[in-house]
Amino acid sequence: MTATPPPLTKKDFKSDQDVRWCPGCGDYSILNAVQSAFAELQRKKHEVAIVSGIGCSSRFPYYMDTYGFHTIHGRAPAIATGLKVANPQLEVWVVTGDGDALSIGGNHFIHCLRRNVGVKILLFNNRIYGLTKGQYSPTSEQGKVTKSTPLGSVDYPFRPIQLALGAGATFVARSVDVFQDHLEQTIQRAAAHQGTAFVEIYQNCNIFNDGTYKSFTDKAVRDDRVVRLEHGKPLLFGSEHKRGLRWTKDHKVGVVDVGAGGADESELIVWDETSEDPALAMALASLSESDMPVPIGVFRRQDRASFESGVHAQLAAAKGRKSESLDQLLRAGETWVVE
Amino acid sequence: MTATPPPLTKKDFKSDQDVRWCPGCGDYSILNAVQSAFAELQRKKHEVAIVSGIGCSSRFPYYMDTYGFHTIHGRAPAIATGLKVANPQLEVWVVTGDGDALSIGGNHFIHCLRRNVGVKILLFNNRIYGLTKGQYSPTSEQGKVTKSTPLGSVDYPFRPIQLALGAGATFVARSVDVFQDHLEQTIQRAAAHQGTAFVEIYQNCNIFNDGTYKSFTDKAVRDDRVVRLEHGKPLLFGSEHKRGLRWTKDHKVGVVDVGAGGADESELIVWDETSEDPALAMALASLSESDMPVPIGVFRRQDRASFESGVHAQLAAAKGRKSESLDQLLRAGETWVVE
Amino acid sequence: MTPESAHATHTQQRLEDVVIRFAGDSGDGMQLTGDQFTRTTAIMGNDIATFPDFPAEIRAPAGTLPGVSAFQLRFSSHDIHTPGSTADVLVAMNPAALKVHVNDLRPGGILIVNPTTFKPNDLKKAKWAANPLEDGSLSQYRVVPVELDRLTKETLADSGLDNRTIDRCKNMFALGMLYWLYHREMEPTLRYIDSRFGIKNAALAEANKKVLQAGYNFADISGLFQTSYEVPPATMQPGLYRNIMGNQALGLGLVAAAQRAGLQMFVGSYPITPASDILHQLSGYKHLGVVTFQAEDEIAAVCSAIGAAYGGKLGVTTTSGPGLALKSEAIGLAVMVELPLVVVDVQRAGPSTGMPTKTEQSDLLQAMFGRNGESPVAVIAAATPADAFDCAYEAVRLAVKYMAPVILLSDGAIANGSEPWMVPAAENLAEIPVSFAGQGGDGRPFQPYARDPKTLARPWAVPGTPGLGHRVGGLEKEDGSGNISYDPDNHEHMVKTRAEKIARMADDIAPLAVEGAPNGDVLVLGWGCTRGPIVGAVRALQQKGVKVSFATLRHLNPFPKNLGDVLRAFKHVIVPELNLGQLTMLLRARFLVDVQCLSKVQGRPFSREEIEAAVLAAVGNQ
Amino acid sequence: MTPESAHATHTQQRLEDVVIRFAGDSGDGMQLTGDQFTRTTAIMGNDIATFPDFPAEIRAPAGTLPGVSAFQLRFSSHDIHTPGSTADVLVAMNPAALKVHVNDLRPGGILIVNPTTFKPNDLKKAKWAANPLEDGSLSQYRVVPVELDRLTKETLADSGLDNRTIDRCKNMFALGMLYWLYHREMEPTLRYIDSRFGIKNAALAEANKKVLQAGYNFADISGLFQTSYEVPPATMQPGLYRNIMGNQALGLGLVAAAQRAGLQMFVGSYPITPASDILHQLSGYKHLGVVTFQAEDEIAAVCSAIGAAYGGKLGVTTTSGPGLALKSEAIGLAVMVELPLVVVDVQRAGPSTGMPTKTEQSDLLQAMFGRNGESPVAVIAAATPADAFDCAYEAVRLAVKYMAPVILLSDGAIANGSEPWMVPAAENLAEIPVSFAGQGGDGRPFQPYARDPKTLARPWAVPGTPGLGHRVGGLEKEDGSGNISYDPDNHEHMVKTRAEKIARMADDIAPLAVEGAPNGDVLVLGWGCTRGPIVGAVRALQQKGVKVSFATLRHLNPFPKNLGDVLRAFKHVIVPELNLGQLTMLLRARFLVDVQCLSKVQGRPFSREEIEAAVLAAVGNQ
Ligand SMILES: Cc1ncc(C[n+]2csc(CCOP(=O)(O)OP(=O)(O)O)c2C)c(N)n1
Ligand SMILES: Cc1ncc(C[n+]2csc(CCOP(=O)(O)OP(=O)(O)O)c2C)c(N)n1
Ligand code: SF4
Ligand code: SF4
Ligand SMILES: [Mg+2]
Ligand SMILES: [Mg+2]
Repeated sequence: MTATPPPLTKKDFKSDQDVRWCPGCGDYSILNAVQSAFAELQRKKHEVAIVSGIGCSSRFPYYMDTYGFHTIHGRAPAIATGLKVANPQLEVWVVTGDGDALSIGGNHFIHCLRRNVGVKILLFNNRIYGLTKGQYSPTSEQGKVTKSTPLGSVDYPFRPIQLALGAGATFVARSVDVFQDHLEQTIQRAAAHQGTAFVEIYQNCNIFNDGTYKSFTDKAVRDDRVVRLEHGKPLLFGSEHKRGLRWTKDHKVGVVDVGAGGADESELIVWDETSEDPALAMALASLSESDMPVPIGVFRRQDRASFESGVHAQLAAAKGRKSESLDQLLRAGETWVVE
Repeated sequence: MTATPPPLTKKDFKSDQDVRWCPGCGDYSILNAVQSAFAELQRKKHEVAIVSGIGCSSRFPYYMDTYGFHTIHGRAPAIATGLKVANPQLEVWVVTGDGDALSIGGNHFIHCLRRNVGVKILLFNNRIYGLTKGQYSPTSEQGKVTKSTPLGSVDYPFRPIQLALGAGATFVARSVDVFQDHLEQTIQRAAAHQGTAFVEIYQNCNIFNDGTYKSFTDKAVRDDRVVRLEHGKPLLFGSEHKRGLRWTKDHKVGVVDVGAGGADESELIVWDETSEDPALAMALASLSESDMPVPIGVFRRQDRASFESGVHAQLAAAKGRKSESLDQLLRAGETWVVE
Repeated sequence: MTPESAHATHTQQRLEDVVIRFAGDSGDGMQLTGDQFTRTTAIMGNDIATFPDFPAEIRAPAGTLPGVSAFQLRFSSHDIHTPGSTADVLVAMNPAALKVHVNDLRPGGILIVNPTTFKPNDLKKAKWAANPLEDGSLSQYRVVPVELDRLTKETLADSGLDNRTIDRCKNMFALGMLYWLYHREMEPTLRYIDSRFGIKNAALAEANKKVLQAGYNFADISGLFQTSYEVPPATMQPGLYRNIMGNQALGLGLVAAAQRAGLQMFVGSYPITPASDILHQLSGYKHLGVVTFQAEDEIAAVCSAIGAAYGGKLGVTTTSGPGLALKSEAIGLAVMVELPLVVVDVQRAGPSTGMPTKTEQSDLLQAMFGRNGESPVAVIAAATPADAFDCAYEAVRLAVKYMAPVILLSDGAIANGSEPWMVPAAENLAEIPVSFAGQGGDGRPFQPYARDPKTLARPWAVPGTPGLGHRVGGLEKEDGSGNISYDPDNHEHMVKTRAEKIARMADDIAPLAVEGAPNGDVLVLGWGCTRGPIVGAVRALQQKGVKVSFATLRHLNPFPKNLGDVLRAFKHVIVPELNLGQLTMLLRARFLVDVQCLSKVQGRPFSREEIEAAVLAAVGNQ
Repeated sequence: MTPESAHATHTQQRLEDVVIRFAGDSGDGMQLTGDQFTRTTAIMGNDIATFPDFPAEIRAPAGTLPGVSAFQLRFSSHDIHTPGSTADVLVAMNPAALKVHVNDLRPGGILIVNPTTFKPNDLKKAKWAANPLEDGSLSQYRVVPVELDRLTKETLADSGLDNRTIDRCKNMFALGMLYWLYHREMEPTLRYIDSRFGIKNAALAEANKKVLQAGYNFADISGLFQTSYEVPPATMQPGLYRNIMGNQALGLGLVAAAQRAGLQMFVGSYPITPASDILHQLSGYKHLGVVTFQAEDEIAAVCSAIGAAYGGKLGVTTTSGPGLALKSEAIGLAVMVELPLVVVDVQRAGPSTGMPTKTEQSDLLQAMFGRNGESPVAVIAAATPADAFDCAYEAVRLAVKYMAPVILLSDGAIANGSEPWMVPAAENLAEIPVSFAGQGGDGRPFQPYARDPKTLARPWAVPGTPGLGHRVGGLEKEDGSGNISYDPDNHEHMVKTRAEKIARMADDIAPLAVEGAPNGDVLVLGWGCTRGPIVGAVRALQQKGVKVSFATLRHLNPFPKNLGDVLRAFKHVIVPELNLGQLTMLLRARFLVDVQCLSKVQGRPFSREEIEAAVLAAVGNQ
């Protein structure tokens, strides 16, 4: 008789490697949240593989006591796709950065989302190239002064949520390194999704892009500046839930005061993360970061068969229809015998 | 005294090379529309460069009597970016296919759109790999049986307009090979745009994917199945303009009968291609192709400084601020003299 | 129906060896025609070699030179090794086909042309200044004008088919004529027609069969040919045979190896000429558990295969030269993480896009060195269509045994060429033992870079196995533990270990076999598709008493252990290559032997004659 | 303030040659400290060579071994060529720095340590089993314990600065001590401090200056050193000098060449260690018209440069090994369309991600062969930091003159190393004539592949020019017209023409110069960063009477014309390489000379001693 093993704790997911991020880096909080979420979910360590590209963020697998593959720059989604299709029962996570996923790895990223491969992608968006010591990234705001843009960047940035929606992603969410509980929950939600689950995580790089999210994540302003998307609930925010999002007359998303003197809660948009039409999610992903509340939570969730399930269903069906030995295969077609 | 040269005609844009597409290929109509549009616009031949990747569609530059660069698979937007930034006064067009732009070239495509480089991208979308003789492409519908998917493809397709919107494109349009006038006009509209102009062109490959758009482009059904997006006009369609698109109660796009017994024209959505919020364009790009009318025309247009204009403005400003001879440059910093 | 004719007023002649070329418009069905002749002839027991010559990828307008498609086949009563260089018979369906191919018809050869296609406009499209049927320029050939279109139309006058369909049957008329001319059996093609059109379109099947028969009869009755020819079967090793193309054999070799290794196969690929057909073929093996993944690009293709290999599957990726270039960086990752990976490169004429439908052997050095850092991989080259089976099998064997990437080189000529293949019995195929690392659990951390002392292979530890959790990656790692290491000595040790692992395969491969005397004046050392013409040339010269031998290198990295000794045993070593001397360079550098390259870079294989000439020049005997 | 001391109770000694190494935590400012010593010393007229040794890219936790950052510099009264292998002085800011670097301190060398950092926890982090200051394990060195943190704190007690800021000034204390020890002038560093912090943070500037001075005084007064050293200036060629790093020199060389060619420069690049700094530097030259484009990846980077080259600009792309792998396919396109392109590869230790901050020379074969098809490019390698200027200039000259891609190899050691550079006057730089094709208009179609009979270059016809409309691309093309061609003979002609074009550059480059006798027992042939240690080793051996000469290959493809003769004039040829023998292979294959590789693959340069040993072994004299 074997005793049931004791439940796993967060600590069980820590590897024996020294964590080597700069002190104060947001990556620590994310690591912590992932370890907590995995413990909460009681994931078996050997059933998890974490695949990353290259970047500070991509060092992540070394610190998890699971299977890990620290691959090459930008290619984690492609490698993870092969791994997941090969082993559908394995839980495959991708950890990547804004440069890794959206600059060099943009193509694999959008194709992974399009195919709905059952991997979970955590994008640590610090709006900078950390590992190569501070060049601007495709998510850096226009005008950013960095080592490679001494007069400011000219590029317009991507908004990762927009791009994911445009690629047809079935699970799109956002959280923030310093919102530990929200982050942990969002990771759990991602874990529960069948197809590709994409989570953008706003992450502070205190060395090369310190405080980039401060204007809405600071404790003092957070409540007023962040709106949480919660399925089935009205889009309320503000310190005392005194503000909300409502449709304007010309069918855009607008902010209103709620309660005495303002709108009634019933007038607010009730969040539906399962809407097939991605338009509202797109509208929320497009809100101005400086003038409007910043949405976090699940922007979109669609139940759709994962890529690997489709692949394996075809194999199973084909096997059901036809069986052929190796000899039969080799001798197929027109043959003749020389005696 | 030199006489003004006679105006250019369509024929002037034809090169001396034999056109080598299959008889009946939709690419012929597109070539024709581009040549007409260039004649209409009186483009100077030497001021136009056409850059393509690899594919049937990408043979396009050979047939135009302009500058042409038939590059490598998927890289046309990247090469065109270098060319346009190097020579902002040159008119740079990119011709590409659904495989070229969206499969191997997906990353350069989305980054070109993001940066808003002043090139015009014509994507010949035949939902198939033509040149390599018929494999499915990232725009092929799920379940497509092709050489590489004998039991049907498992992938969900991209919708190029969605992807372009997600990448932050400033000009997004769609036309159809067999709608010659509309196509020619759309090309002219693209030519007039400052930043990246993206035109998806539905193109029939009569060899490997014949009739893929028939269900809504056939003369008999066209009027009922296609809705034209015209700036400032209500979204009417149908043979006698008897149907239209209207906001539903839950803020989605719905079809209504218009006129006697139906809705009034004034209730319809009035098309605004300049809306900053991409949500409605996204909604239209997401309509079911089988149940809803298929939108063509300009989905989105934003006036925003092009990438190359930003780059050259920085150069000009820097030159204004500092002038340095080569000798000064070489001797910069701490120097000493050995005698 | 037998090939015997009721109206036999002609003479019959026995031949040993015949080369036929069908040439026509892309739409004329020349590949199918050639294929049918090939299958029939294979079944009749001749040895065969074929060489299809497609037009460039884009369809050219009908009747133009770039639109010409051709299929050459050679069949014989003895062992043959090349599809031949000059043809005995040329079927030219139009003036363009004639223009492109007539120079390859031997003087006195039979030239079947359709005179109704020689209208002024047709001639212009084919860039003939004057009508060659009229200006005497074909006088050195036996011109046989046959109005294929008219005759086909008459045959099908009552068929009720439309004109276009009727016209597309005319290739069957030509095929029927050749069947008569070379005493071929009709059954295999009749069967094929039935199986292809029979059920779906009985009328079409009937029409094709009728036209085939009509062609046969016409050749018999018309009296256009004074002689018909018999080519008796070759004496081949006893066994079960099928005719096979190189791409097909390669695909089968991979499947066979995967099955014998007990591994599921995962193929990550992106279509590219001339490799696409391997993907197509393998995508039809779902019932055998083969997963094919058409990736978004070559990088994703190889990366997905690496991911699958990490997951314990047989990771395979197939491509051509430009695709291999794109895979460079990721192959380096596979080298570093020491996972098995089979990379197939079906070479085509380069550089850059080059001439996609033409063949070349110019990716060898890319395969060897096209990665950053010291990044050794094994390299194997298939020499003939059937050999691609064995080479694919060998590639898998080495990859899984040594936990290393193997690049398998084929080329356009092998890929689309065909030859009879003696089908092996599955049980006779070499075993490919694979053992995954067992469950951990002794409490000690798993050592992902602990090595097999003989092969230096590291354990294959599949995610999902309890207790084996570990991390791999592209950074240099400490031997044994696999932890990241910047230690200078460890790095040097690892660089040398990765090189040594590949080098040790030399103990595990057959020594190079020399055909002919083990020493002498000249060794012709071939690799890849040069084998065929070398065999022909060397055997012919040997019969003339020239002291020449030949050998074919299958393993290009590592080399067989005896290679240096073999080279040094000859006064001259000639290496024919469809490049500027890539293997030659490797040999010279390694052995300091004055190996000479016979270079040809024209997008097509060597002819036997070119090799003979080079050997004779070397022995000063030209 | 002069380096003379008022309290001089110590003795003074003259030295010819000193090696100092600063080592500490990433946060300890060792690079800045080393840099200041370097600048001061350069200005004082010594010859210098430096070697910074960064930690791996990720910041390690403070006090751990992977977090150690070091800077070595050697300065001398004579011509020197390497930063030296063993140090005369080691400043180790903490136990981890000591652990990593102490073995490189020569016996009897001065070891400055901060004893307050040797607490049990510090020792544990640095993996010291026992306190080395106490267990006698440092007895072979002259250990000088200095409580840097306490002394710095005392110096700044009244500064009002916070503790963290104060602590970060302690490197200045160490620097001040070394300035006293080696009679360095303080002014340059004082000036630097003012210019760096002066305006923004006067308090900080004051603090740094004060601590520097305090360190100087402490060394003087404390009596810890019995002797101070004078290292008189070297006699260098007269001229204007600056100290320059390899990356910097390379960037300047590109700019200078672009200006002299009258071309605007377009740099398409994607950041990667150790090449990123070139992009950073060039992005600061907007006032000079330099366009820098940070692309989405390496493929886009090279493609954008090709697009710019097509548009008549100087297209440049900069990267390291993994990036070069990704650029392979596109470089092949540049070969095919025959456009000028400069590809810079600052090599690092591979394969795959390898050891990004460590140096290696293992991309040579990738540069030569890492493309599909026969795809020749010119390859040039910089040998020292200052030489990178000349090589970059040369790369541009060849690219535009021959309309061809040129790959310029540097490496991590050159990139971040520095040396005094005699600044050339712009007017003395070689002319780089560029002529674009003139307007068309004679009615005849423009011939984009008409060639210059001497260089075989095709015309550079810039879009926007009336009458020159033409199409180029990656498919094989007819010489002259540039139309697509599948003609076999044309293909062979073009393959050979592209090769010949590169080969002809050999007529245009300097013959290889041998330093020492033109024949003898041993030639040490270097390339890239092996030059420095070779010069030192060979000169030393020559003085001892060994018949050894050396030469440095700048042009790796094509080789200088006299190379074969040079090699054959020596009994032994040794090629030291930081790889497994890449140049060696090329030389053996080309010249059939038994060239031997002295291989080292440890992520760091050769020492002079290693080369000396190899030469002595070769002459049987070890
Ligand atoms: C092929 C290749 N190109 C470039 C690099 C250099 N590189 C490593 S990480 C990185 C960007 C990292 O940025 P991001 O993905 O945002 O990760 P972060 O460090 O910010 O977490 C770059 C450019 C590389 N390792 N490989
Ligand atoms: C690097 C590389 N990979 C693959 C190919 C083969 N290839 C050429 S075109 C093409 C796809 C063409 O599809 P699309 O872009 O849709 O163009 P179409 O032919 O349909 O117009 C492929 C896979 C190639 N030429 N180069
Ligand atoms: S550089 Fe930035 S992102 Fe990287 S570890 Fe340091 S703080 Fe984190
Ligand atoms: S294959 Fe299709 S896309 Fe290509 S030329 Fe033919 S019809 Fe057009
Ligand atoms: Mg980042
Ligand atoms: Mg297509």
